[in-house]
Amino acid sequence: MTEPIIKIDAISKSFGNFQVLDGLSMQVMPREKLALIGPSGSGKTTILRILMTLERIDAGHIAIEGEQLYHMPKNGGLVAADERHLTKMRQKIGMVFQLFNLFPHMSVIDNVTLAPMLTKGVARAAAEKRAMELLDMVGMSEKAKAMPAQLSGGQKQRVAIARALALQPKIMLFDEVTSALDPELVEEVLNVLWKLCAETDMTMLLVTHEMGFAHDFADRVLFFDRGKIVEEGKPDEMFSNPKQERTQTFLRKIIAAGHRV
Amino acid sequence: MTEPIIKIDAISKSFGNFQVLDGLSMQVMPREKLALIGPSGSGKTTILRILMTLERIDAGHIAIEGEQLYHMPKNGGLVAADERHLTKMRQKIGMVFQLFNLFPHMSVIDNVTLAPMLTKGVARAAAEKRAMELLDMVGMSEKAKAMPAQLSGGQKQRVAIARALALQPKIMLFDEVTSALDPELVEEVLNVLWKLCAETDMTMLLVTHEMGFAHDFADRVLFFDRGKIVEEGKPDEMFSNPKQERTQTFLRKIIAAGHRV
Amino acid sequence: MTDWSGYLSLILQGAVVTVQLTVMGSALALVMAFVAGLGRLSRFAGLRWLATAYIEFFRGTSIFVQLFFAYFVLPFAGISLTPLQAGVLALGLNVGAYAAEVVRGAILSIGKEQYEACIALNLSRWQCMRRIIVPQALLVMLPTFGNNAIELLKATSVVSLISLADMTFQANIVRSQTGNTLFPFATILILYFAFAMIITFSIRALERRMARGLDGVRN
Amino acid sequence: QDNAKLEQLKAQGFARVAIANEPPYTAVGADGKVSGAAPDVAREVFKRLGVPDIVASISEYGAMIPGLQAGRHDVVTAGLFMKPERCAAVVYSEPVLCDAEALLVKKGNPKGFKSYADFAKDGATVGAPGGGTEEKLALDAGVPRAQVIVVPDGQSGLKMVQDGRIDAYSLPVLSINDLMKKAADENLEVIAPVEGAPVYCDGAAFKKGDEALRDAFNVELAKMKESGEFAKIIEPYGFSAAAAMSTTTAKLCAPAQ
Amino acid sequence: MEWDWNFVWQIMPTLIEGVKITILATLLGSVLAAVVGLGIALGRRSPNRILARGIGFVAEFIRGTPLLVQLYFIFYVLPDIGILLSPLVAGVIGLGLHYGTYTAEVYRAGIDNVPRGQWEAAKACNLSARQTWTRVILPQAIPPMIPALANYFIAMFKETPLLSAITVLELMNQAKSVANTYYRYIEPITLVGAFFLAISLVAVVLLRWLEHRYGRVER
Ligand SMILES: Nc1ncnc2c1ncn2[C@@H]1O[C@H](COP(=O)(O)OP(=O)(O)OP(=O)(O)O)[C@@H](O)[C@H]1O
Ligand SMILES: Nc1ncnc2c1ncn2[C@@H]1O[C@H](COP(=O)(O)OP(=O)(O)OP(=O)(O)O)[C@@H](O)[C@H]1O
Ligand SMILES: [Mg+2]
Ligand SMILES: [Mg+2]
Repeated sequence: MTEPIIKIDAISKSFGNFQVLDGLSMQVMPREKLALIGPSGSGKTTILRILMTLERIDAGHIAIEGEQLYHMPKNGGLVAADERHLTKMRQKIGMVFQLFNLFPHMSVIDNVTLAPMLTKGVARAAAEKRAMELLDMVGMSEKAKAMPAQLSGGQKQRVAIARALALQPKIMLFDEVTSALDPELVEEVLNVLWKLCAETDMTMLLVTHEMGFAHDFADRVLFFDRGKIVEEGKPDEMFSNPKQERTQTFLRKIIAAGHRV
Repeated sequence: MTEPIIKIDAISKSFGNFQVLDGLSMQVMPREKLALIGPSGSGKTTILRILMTLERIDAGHIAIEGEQLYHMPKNGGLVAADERHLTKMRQKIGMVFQLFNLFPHMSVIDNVTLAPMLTKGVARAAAEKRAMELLDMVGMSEKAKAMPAQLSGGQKQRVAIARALALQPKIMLFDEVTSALDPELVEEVLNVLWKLCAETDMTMLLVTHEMGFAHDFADRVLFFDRGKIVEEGKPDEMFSNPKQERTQTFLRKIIAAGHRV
Repeated sequence: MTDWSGYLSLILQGAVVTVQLTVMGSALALVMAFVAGLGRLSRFAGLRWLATAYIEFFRGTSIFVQLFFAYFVLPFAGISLTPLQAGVLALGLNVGAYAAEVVRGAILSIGKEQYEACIALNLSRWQCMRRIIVPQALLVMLPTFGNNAIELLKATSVVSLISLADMTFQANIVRSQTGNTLFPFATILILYFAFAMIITFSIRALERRMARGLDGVRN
Repeated sequence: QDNAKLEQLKAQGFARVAIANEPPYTAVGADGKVSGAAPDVAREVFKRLGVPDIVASISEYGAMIPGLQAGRHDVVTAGLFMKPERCAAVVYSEPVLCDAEALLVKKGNPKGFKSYADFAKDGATVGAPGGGTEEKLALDAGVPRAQVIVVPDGQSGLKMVQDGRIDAYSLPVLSINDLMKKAADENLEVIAPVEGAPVYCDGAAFKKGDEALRDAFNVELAKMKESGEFAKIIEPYGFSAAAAMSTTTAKLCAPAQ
Repeated sequence: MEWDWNFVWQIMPTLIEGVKITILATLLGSVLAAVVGLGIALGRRSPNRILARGIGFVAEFIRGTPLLVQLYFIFYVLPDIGILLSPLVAGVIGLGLHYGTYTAEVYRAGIDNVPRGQWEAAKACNLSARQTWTRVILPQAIPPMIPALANYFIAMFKETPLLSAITVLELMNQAKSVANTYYRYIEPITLVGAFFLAISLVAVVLLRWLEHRYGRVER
């Protein structure tokens, strides 16, 4: 049996005295495409941020490919990870932010080529070639020379996706990456992700509130509420036949409103 | 016959030598709920920004309730409006931004009460009462004391909606105001907007890429592409039986993907 | 009749000294500003300490004392600097300490989300600083750097203490030798202003160049 | 004791002297050339000692003694009047330039000042250079601190008298005369000498340890005084050679009365 | 010379008088500079072109020329047109105007760095220009600028000795005068150094606290 690539073990996280996560455990298998859904404020973004090491955890353990993320072995025991260890671990992970976080002082193409050139030593020409391919996939090659401030919301989001993909990390975290996109583009982004999955062996975690997208994209769906996993399962099962009361209420309204799930 | 509340007459707008709008004309009737849809980068946000007087137009005229927005009468002719005129006209218009633009140095409740207290002279107690009602409607009353940086994406968006509604302008502009919300909340926001429409005589313009939302919400839908109105009509007609080729392509993928429109 | 052209050339000789001091002092100050400003933000407590000590010492004691020290006390320690060297050293270190705080403030003003984007792209701390944070912070620093350079320009007038004949000094000589206040003071006023305008316009031009394309972010 | 310092000066061909920016002690021509009573005397003495030239740098009073000690210049010839404490910090030659005190007042001396003590009486104000002899003399004469205004330079003092900000401005006689000459203001008047104020003299000041050089300087200075050449140099500037020759460094450096 | 504690106690009252004047001049000057700076920064953004240009030119001129010369002008030249100011008033005006042109640049940088979205949100909330400034822009612009502003207040404090040029009896002037009265330099000058360093350090600690308290706005 294959080992899980991400193993989250009883982690907790509070902001001040607001407890967001309380003893959460979950596992993700290599090449799995996992969708996290759940109401606003339930802690979905927080989980991705923790995996990206943007927040520290208060308790618990996380292992990536069997290696501890927030801890490292020292003198036989486990101690808190230092910056060096985190940097090493981060090589395996990439993230697309809900609010894009593009570098405002660089053109679109420079945003995409920067990281491959700096962290992987890819030559400029090769990096630009690859960047143009990615921009083309998301329909943004025309705006390669534009600055982020000159882009519309959806255009920014597509650049952010291309930027993260350029690094080809093993694990990719997407935070509501289709929020600014119209259905036509959602479709296209979905195709891009599928293509990448086929080409590489990326594992993907995706936070979304578009049930249709979650359904089409994911191998498995986790439904969150108040920092706890309420239910999980294959998209078809989950959406057509939710078991938990909370999931039913969440999905009922959507179905009632005629949304396809 | 009633006069249109917004009358856009042959306006043009370029950024540098990129022409976004070219001779666009359209009208909105009082109390109408209009949805603007179209592919990313087609100029939807730009139109709202122009109505909110955040961008200047290069040519054309806009009248709000029969009064010129970007021009004012002087010595018998029409001249470019000065800041004073714009400030006066802005009283009729409110906007919710795609990226929220909350005031980061103020708590949630202060964000919502600021404008009514300053621009309408509402007393603090009254403003806070109303703000709490609105926050309650969008499910944010618990976070009234929180700062924007402590909110999740969807929470920010709901505060932004409450802030704009607190002013009760005649015309309300929404830019992808449900992008960070899960379907459950979209539903709720829709209810809030309907309630407001029933209570007041607000006119609403809404940019969205959620066809379902557009369908449920709007009296009329405009389909944009490259800064031009390609097609317009009642939602039922438009979504079930689009006439233009471009609209058909846009909607076909969505329908093919099984989305309800 | 007083020979004004002769006295004018005296003041112009002083102006050359003033310009030399300003240019070289600014260069040193710029280096110190980044070294100490980044030092204060370092992860290493030792570096932070050193940078803080440098900044607080040079901000806390006056330029007069520092100049005096560089020129009259260092010779006792066997380091004999020429007046120009001593002047550049004292001015550069002094203004560098102020500018270091500007560097620090500007870097802290860059939003958290930019650091997060760096982490998500796995850039090292150094790469993030150099490619993402500093280029954006530079724009915040520039106007204040312009201020600092102008302050340095004007602070050069204290170097008369170590017998460097700068512009103000020459003007004072002309003033007491001729008994005329208006001529020398008006002359140096115009010269100082002209130099300051050169600094201001270069900084503005730089700012405009760097702000290109950022117009949607900045106002 | 051989005179190593002098040999060194001879070898390099010039001596570095510090001078002040105060006419007529120092004069700077429009061409930047330094003259004036003090440098002229020093130049002549050094020529006789076999050092062909002097290089003068204009310096602030506060920086002269530290500069001497740090070896930045070899001698100070600047109207740095001898005072017991200064004599302890440097070694002085025999007296060179002597001067009495004067007051600059409005035409007709409306308040009738004669001595520093007069300012104590009816709340009048007197201006003087900060840290100068005049300030100390006024304070010693019982003038309250608040009525002794520290003025940065001669031109400023003159202007303050003109504007009525102070009732009188005090400087050595020759300095005031020079100011008056340049200002050419008919509404002002000079009162000199101030009653009860002593006469002060300066000398060439050397670094401690350079006594041999100072002694050699004194020998040549004495010869010039005797031959009348000394008077020929300083009297055109308005200084009195007789005053310098009537007193000695030993007397002027003696601790206060 | 020996350090003489009796002498120290003897001159202390005089020096304390000087410290009082120095602190008074700095405080009044800082307040004036803070206000003048804001006035200039806002004035330069005025939609009235002529006003904006005029304020800009005057500010650049004051900023580009030495404080000393300006003090001379206020104190010695203004009487010619009938304005006779007391030394302290002239000094505070000089400091306030001069440093106001610096703080104006700091304000400008801070204002420029408030994201455009904030201006737009203010418009969408229909705030007036004045309300936008006082409630939205300045509260975000000023806190990050506190370190840079603090720099200037400390610098101003250390430049107060220049006021001796217009006969203000501040600390340095008092010290020189007692030094001369008693022919003892070590004690007064050392005490002045100690006073300056101590007051700057207290100010620095205070301002650090301020910066910590108000310095950052999370976006
Ligand atoms: N820095 C912070 N300080 C305090 N509370 C915070 C902070 N960041 C997040 N929170 C709180 O933690 C909770 C979870 O936030 P998170 O961003 O993970 O939600 P989410 O599931 O991504 O929601 P959404 O779908 O609205 O984006 C929210 O209630 C939020 O208010
Ligand atoms: N400041 C600017 N400078 C240059 N081009 C701009 C600027 N702002 C917008 N544009 C361009 O104008 C076009 C229309 O932008 P707009 O934001 O109106 O699109 P939109 O329809 O709202 O798209 P989306 O659905 O992606 O938000 C885009 O192609 C964009 O690149
Ligand atoms: Mg989120
Ligand atoms: Mg948009």
